[in-house]
Amino acid sequence: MRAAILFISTLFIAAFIATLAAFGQAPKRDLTGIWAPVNAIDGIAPNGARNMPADGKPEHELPYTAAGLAALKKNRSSNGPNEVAAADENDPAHVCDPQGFPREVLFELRATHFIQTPLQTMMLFTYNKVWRNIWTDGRGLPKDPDPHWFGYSVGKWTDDKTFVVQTNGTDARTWVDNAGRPHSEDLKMEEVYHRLDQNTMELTMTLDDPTYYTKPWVALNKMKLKLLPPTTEIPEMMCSPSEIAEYNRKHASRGAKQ
Amino acid sequence: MRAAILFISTLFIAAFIATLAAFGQAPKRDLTGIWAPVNAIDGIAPNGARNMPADGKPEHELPYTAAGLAALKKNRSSNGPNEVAAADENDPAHVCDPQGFPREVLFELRATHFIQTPLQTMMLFTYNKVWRNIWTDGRGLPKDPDPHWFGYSVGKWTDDKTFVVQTNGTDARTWVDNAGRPHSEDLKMEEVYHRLDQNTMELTMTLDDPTYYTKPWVALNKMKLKLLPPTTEIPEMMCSPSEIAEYNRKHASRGAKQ
Amino acid sequence: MKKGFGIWVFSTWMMTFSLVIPGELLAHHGSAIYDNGKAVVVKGVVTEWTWSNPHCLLEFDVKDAKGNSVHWVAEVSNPPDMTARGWTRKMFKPGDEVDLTLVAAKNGEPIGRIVRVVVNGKTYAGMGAVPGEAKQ
Amino acid sequence: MKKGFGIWVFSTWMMTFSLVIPGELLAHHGSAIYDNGKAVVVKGVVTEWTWSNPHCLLEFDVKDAKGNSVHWVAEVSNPPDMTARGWTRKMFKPGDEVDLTLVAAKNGEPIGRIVRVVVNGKTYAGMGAVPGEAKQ
Repeated sequence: MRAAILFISTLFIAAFIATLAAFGQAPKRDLTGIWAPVNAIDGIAPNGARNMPADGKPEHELPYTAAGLAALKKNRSSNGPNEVAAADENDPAHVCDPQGFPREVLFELRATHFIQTPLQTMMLFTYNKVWRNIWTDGRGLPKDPDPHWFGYSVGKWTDDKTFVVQTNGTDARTWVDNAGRPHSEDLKMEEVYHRLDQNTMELTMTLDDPTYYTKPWVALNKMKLKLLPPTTEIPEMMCSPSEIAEYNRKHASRGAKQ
Repeated sequence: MRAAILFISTLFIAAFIATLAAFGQAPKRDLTGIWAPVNAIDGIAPNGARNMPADGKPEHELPYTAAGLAALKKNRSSNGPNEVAAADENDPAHVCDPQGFPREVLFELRATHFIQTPLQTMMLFTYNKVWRNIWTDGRGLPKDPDPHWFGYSVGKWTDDKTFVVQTNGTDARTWVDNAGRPHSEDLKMEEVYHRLDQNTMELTMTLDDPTYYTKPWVALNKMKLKLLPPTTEIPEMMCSPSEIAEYNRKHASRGAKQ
Repeated sequence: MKKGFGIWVFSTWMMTFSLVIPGELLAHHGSAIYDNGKAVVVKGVVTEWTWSNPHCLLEFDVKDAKGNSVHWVAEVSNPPDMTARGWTRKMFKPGDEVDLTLVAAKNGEPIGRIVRVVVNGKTYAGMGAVPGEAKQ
Repeated sequence: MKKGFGIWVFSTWMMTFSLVIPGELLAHHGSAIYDNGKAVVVKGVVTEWTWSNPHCLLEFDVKDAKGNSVHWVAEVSNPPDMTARGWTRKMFKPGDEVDLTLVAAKNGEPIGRIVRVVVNGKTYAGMGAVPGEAKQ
């Protein structure tokens, strides 16, 4: 008898979940699952932040301060309109320094596993197999954080579909994106994850760094992400200095010869 | 009225959990939480796998095959009885190649966050902020895996307290441990996580690599781990080639001068 | 291109627009070193296939009319991206004959980026579009 | 040790056993370069403090009797390990006077590993035990 009740209950629950999914209803306050940009190139973003690529168009010119412009000029990227040959660039990620944050999201954002615990939301990235912790226990940002590659992040649900993350304390050695946009230790960021339905969400990301930029700017504007099957195998894609040395020896260094 | 029932139910559930915790009862089939070796040095293991350190004692001599011994001799470690100066060693982790598996567990095993989803158990490590996926959906190991830094892992509960993980498909470029023990692509591993009570578990890890070792050997033998508070801040500890270059320039290279 | 390699070159200059299509530019590194307007077509014999980050590398020897051998090294993207295009770690082995369409380095070094390859009767798409061909 | 540095050396050789206590050997790199049996005690003025992996580095100048300055670079472990011992990213600033107990390189280079440091009236434990002292 108890087994029968259990069986029937399970059937009902399964039917309920199936119905929700069929109507595309999103679960409330839940981002659990493996997500990837709908357009792969949006996440890979070789030319810099998707909403502000370094494509030379005036509307994509960032609002640099004098200090920001000076910092930009030190970064020699092998992508974008001012790209240099691979052997001449100084991209810290190309020597396998950690990409850090926000670059982990603004470059090489591939399949990303979101997991929620009672106290935090975890993001497990494809690139470098790195994880990121977002506290959701109500705490605020630290006032005078030590800089870290991935900064310090706190998040909260502003409604049942909208998860807002604040980050500070990032390391100024990292690039903002693959085009070599710089940031200072004063950078603060806001990410808004807005779930549209069962299989879709949008990510908007705003950077505010008064030392290097005269005003906040939107790096991602409602970039669409799709939910992948829970059995998705996230491929291994890790930076290896010895592999890069081999690539440079066999290939990149020879392309740069005059 | 409904609110009152909800409130009283919540109280009962809280009291039940508190009672369980007070009696040290472990939750069933659950490793969720942040765990660290009871003795920090067991996890850091500078001299190699805790149960078989490279300390020159005959009982810690590993059962190398001829091929295994040849591979061992190529690895020059800056730890252990045959240690060389930092500038003379060839430890792949010291150029920031991924430590990979099993070294991520046999060296620098610090606070590690275990998270379970319906299909997998995730381990989020301190060192290099790297995550590892263990499928728990009943699948077996791949027959002819491409090698990956972290291999391919599947796990299952053999009883309510015992989680057993099998791994193959690791990359032979990685070292087994900090003493430079080698492994081939034929390496298979078994980890047994046995939960003793709410706050304690033991890890036993056996390596079986018939190409490099004449018989399986136990790298960790019931190494004790303790549960840390869920608000534990896992410190950021990431390998950075540019930081290592600076360290070598200012320090290590000068210590090696004759 | 250096003269005398004897490789079969179909040289079609595209003057009006760049052929680096954003949706195909998945590489970490840019294309500044390449002459992206010119397709280089060669037959080679594989010597090594490196399935590795940051970019996989195919090495092969190309014989010229006099029987001299030139050693080429050509890249595609990283293993996850190439897996998505049907490439595998074991698709080439030393001794395999390959028909390659490349873009090559501006400076004449025998290095390039594979746009298309035929091996063991199968055709694989590499990186970017073939200069001179309409995009499919 | 090179002569003439004028540093205050308390040279106590420990012949019977190694002082590298396993529980304290938290570093990535070993101690092969150090003369672990001899405590080197110096007063210095901080020039730089690098709170970084793989090992934090303290740089400081030490004056000898003639007023010549020797620039030292001394390591401890990584930031997480040192945080656990109460060290911080901002505990030293250029100009701080420090009393240091070190083990130094066998080859006489002015590099070392900090066993104990006193700065601004506070004493901090570094790496390992002080040669010649009983373990506490």
